[in-house]
Amino acid sequence: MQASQWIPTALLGALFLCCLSSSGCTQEAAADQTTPRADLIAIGERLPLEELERPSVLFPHDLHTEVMTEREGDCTLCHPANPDGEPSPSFQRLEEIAEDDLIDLYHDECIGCHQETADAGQLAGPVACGDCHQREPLYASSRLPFGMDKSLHYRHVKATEERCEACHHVYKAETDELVYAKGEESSCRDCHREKTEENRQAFQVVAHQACIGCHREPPPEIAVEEGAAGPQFCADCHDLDHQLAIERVEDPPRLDRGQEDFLLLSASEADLESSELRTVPFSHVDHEAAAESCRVCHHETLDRCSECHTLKGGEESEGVTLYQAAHSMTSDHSCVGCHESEKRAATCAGCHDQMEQGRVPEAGCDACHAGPLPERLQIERSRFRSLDDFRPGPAEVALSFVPDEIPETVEIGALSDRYEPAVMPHRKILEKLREHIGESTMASYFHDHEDVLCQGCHHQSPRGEKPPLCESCHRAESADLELAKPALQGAYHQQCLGCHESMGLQEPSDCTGCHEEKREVSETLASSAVR
Amino acid sequence: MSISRRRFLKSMTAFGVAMTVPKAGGAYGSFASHPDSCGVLHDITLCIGCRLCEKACNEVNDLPAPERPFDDESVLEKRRRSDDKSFTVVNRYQVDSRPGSPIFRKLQCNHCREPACASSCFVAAYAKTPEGAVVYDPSVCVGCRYCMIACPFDVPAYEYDEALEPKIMKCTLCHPRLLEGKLPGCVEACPQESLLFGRREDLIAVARERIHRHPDRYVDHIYGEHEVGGTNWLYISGVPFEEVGFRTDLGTTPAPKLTSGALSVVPVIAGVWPALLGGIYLMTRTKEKTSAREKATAVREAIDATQAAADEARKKAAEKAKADQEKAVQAAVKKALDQAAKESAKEGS
Amino acid sequence: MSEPASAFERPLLSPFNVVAGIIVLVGLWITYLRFTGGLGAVTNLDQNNAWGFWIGFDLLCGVALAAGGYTTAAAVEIFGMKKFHAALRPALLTGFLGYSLVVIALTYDVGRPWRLPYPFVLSPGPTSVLFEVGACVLLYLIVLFLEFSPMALEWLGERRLRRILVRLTLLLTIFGITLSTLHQSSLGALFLIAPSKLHPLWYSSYLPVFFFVSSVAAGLSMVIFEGTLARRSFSDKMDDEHKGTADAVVLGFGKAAAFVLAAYFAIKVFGVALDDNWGLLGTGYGLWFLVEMIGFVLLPCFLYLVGTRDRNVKLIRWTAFLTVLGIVLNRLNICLICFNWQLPAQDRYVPHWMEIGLSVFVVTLGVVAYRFIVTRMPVFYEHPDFSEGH
Amino acid sequence: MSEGFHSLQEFLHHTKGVLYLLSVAYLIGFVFFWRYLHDREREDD
Repeated sequence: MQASQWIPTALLGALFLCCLSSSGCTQEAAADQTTPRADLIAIGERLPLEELERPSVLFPHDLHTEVMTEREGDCTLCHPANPDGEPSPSFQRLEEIAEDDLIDLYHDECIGCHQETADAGQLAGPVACGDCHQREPLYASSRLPFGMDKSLHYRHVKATEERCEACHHVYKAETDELVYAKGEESSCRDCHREKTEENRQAFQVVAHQACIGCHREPPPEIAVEEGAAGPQFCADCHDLDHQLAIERVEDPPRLDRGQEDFLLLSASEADLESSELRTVPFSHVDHEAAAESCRVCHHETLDRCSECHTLKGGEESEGVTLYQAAHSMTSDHSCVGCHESEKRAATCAGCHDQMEQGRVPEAGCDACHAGPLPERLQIERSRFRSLDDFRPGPAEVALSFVPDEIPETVEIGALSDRYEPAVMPHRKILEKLREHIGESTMASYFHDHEDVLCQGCHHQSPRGEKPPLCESCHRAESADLELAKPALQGAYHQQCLGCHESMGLQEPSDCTGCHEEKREVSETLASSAVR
Repeated sequence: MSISRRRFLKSMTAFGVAMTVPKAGGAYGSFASHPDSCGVLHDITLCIGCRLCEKACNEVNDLPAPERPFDDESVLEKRRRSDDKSFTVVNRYQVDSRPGSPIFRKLQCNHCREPACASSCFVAAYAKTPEGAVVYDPSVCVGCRYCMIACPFDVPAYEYDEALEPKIMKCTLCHPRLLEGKLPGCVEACPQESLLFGRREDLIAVARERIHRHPDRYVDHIYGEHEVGGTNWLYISGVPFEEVGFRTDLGTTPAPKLTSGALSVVPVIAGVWPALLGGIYLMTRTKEKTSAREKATAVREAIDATQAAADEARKKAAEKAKADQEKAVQAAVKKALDQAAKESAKEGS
Repeated sequence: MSEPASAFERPLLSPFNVVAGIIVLVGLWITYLRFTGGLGAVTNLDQNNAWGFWIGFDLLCGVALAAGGYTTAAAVEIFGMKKFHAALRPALLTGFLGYSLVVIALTYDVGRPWRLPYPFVLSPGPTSVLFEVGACVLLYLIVLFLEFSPMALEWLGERRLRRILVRLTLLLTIFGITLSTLHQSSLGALFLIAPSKLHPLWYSSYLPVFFFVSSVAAGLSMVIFEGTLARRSFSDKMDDEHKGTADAVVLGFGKAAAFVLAAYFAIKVFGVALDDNWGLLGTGYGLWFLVEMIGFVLLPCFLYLVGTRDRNVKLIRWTAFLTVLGIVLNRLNICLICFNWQLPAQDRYVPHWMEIGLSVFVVTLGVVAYRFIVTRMPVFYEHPDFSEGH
Repeated sequence: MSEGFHSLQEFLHHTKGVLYLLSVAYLIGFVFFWRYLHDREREDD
């Protein structure tokens, strides 16, 4: 029957195939095969052209640099030198020119050079329109942004023998010159913004000019071996693999710009009168150790947050109030936003994944706002020498039990029917949590009370008290929808498995990982189950 | 829509036909479902793929034993659907955004608030119970399988191997157990409480709460809250629903609404067509009759005219004949007289 | 009463009888399997594909192609086109037989056929489009039976009953057209409930209208097509009126079909615009849609036009065949080929040979019944005893 | 009965049922209407 049924159904089968095959073809064509490159520059993309006749050109810059190097040419082959002898950041021009001229310039220069190379019998780039302006590009950009972290900064400090002036400068309007000012060093982006403004060129332009320029020809006072200065190719900085390969200095010395070690964060002087909330004791030194660069918290400037973020927002902060700047859940710059993402680390997630995201901690605002009231700010400021000077939250609650009473193991067997009771290594878990907390300054600061630790699992139970049994809240029979409270079995499994999954633990892989199967397992689970 | 319906209902009341009037304010398509309508919330993030729900379902519904036992994980390698021998199945999905950690999802009847199967059934074998279950009555089922065509979730399954008494098989939300005050079999068996039974409204609140508390863990959507008019099974997920086998293109139109428009034309056609066709017939016939009458008149006139012409001709001919005759008579008389005169003259001589 | 004699004179083992006999035997065997082993034993239907060839062809195509009855009746009785009178009886007969066969095929397809009256006597489900289809098909079958009865009654010489039925002709015609309008369109409306399963190029809120309009084209074309077949086999049964007006019927119906197909094409285009499905025309299914629309709607429309203008009866007869094929293709597309289009290829439905075998069996039954009737009853000629009828 | 409808499906089940009954009643009525009209027509003949 199987074979014979094909014969009479040939007609319909043919119709089906007709449909399916033709629809299949379109899907195949969609699959793309492109090589990722980090050095692609999209030529024409930023041109304000109304109607681009052809797609913009994905220009592989490193490929051209390599060829230039091989031919012992230098950058000026493409980037002509300006009167100072520095290569122009633009292609074959010193000044911006009209759009139409620019199109002609690119076509003449690119095709011209490719043609010449080809005429000389060498391997050359394309000259046909569609080979540069590819509708289905050969490459896809894998370029990643790159910036200087404190490790790389330290390596530059060391290489230049603390000659900060090699990179840092400020603009002196009176004399119209760039001078170095000790103690006023800032981030490049402080002045060099996304786009060229007045006499300050765009960050992208100066970063490449300054970095690559110095890497190519380090100033004579900086002693570097020939070719040992930093990279010059696009991929060296912008490709993921290269970025990962950059040598790192663990725990580099602090960047000294005269910043304080411990701060009491408050509103700005002008806002201080209308501010009633306690200040926030803030260890700048510990955050420096934890952050990769100043820009993790600061934006372009290295000013205090309250300089721009006033209580009411204000123009300079684009309407972001000081409150939002500190508490935004979605921002990477804000205190709460950053702390929330820290909680997602495997060591923290076991407890914190179960808790509501961004919830107000039990200690309330005091968890962070543990400093003196604003009016005492001036007096107390000088007193702040270590984190111990201001502890967060309510005072420690005395434990109602002797810590030795904390059981070594806990047997969970209230529901055991199919399986033997599960034996939980209770104290081991506690020790593990304590160990993780000890590893982190932040965790130690916020979990300084012994009683807090228990609440990771024994949520809702009063601090300091010996926790009640799980089944005193979680009923065995059914969940409580109104209080969003799972039934006992669900509570156990969600809590245990949830924590194990959040912490990335591979065990248990099946049910018997926690509880052994009973010898005489009842045949019908349903009949022996609850109710 | 609502105005026309109100007017329509008013007219129905006038006829004395309408005995039930929906509660005020119920716009077309948004009826308040039974206040205690229950359902199940399936939190996909909690499901560990143990298939105890499948096992429990099999047992409480007295379904035949599966080919491979319920703890055989190789079953999960294939994408399955519910059929006539299993009301529920758990599928495993590998999602690109979470490599290495499979996601499990249980499939069964979603117990729509506006069930497509009920809307499509021409013997009303399906019913939505006040408890929220969509139940099926095999005692009236003809076996047309239109419900299988209609169901957007491909749930109803048919006993193709039954010769004379085939039934549709599908999850009942354990309606008999609900009436006994028990939980649905699968819910009771779920060790993770990935399945949560309760009033639909409460479940939506729970789902909202979970999404609100863990915005990073969940996709901000409760599948089934509005899909095809809402279902009593609800789902929350950590990955986009289409990645774990859900149809996200079903829209929110309840199934009965898809056909109610076309069906509402039926009485109109039944009302207007006979009158229209009758009218056309009468017009054609009147036209025929008129043309027949005109034809008859024309014929008569033609006949009359011909008759008249013929009469005239006959008359003329007659007159002529008469004249000719007279002439002939006169001529004959004259001739006779002449001859007589001749003969008398001859005899006289 | 001398005509039927020729039927009896034919040899029992004529090629037709032999072939028909074999088909009937196979059909009976499939019947046995179906009612002992269930649908699974004889069909490739599965849980994803609930409707197969029997619904797609026997029901959908059967009903569409039996539309000749009501279209011809409308033309003759309502619009007073008496010159097509000779085509009426054959059309009514095929309509009646067509619907009977649909019901016969349905008894195989549904799970418990003896429950088919349930919707109307025990447990009505009026929200179902199928309820509407079922009710109309049932009523229309009765109407067709009554419309056909005079032929049988003349054959049997039953004057009184025939007289009553003939007097009811007009009313029956009106009801017939009304019921046909309803269920022809409702067959399309059946699929309105499955927007997620039918390909968007075929799914449209206009589906009922598409089905109705195309059924008119199908009906007109079937009258021409069946006339062509009948002329070959039964010309000895035809009286002078039938033979004399045959070409007029072909030309008239061809012209009407051209009109209807043009309208059908237009509203199908409107349908694409309504859901803004233009983009889908570039896909594989779009190509298939264009094949249906251009090859089996626009082309026959054009050929009908040419045939009518040139009074090319032969061309129109061929075009009718093409149109019939197009309607079959459309119904199969909607029910089978473009239904469940999102399922992976291995889950798609391909009919079992026994499904097609049973359909052939059912059609054969129809042909045999048709032969039986036209060789005995006054279908192609006026019964000498009852010629005062019109 | 006074509880009202809990779903569109229930509402449609009710109204469509009534509509079918009304339609059938109308069609039967139409027969008599037609005969009434037709009888007078015949007298005209």
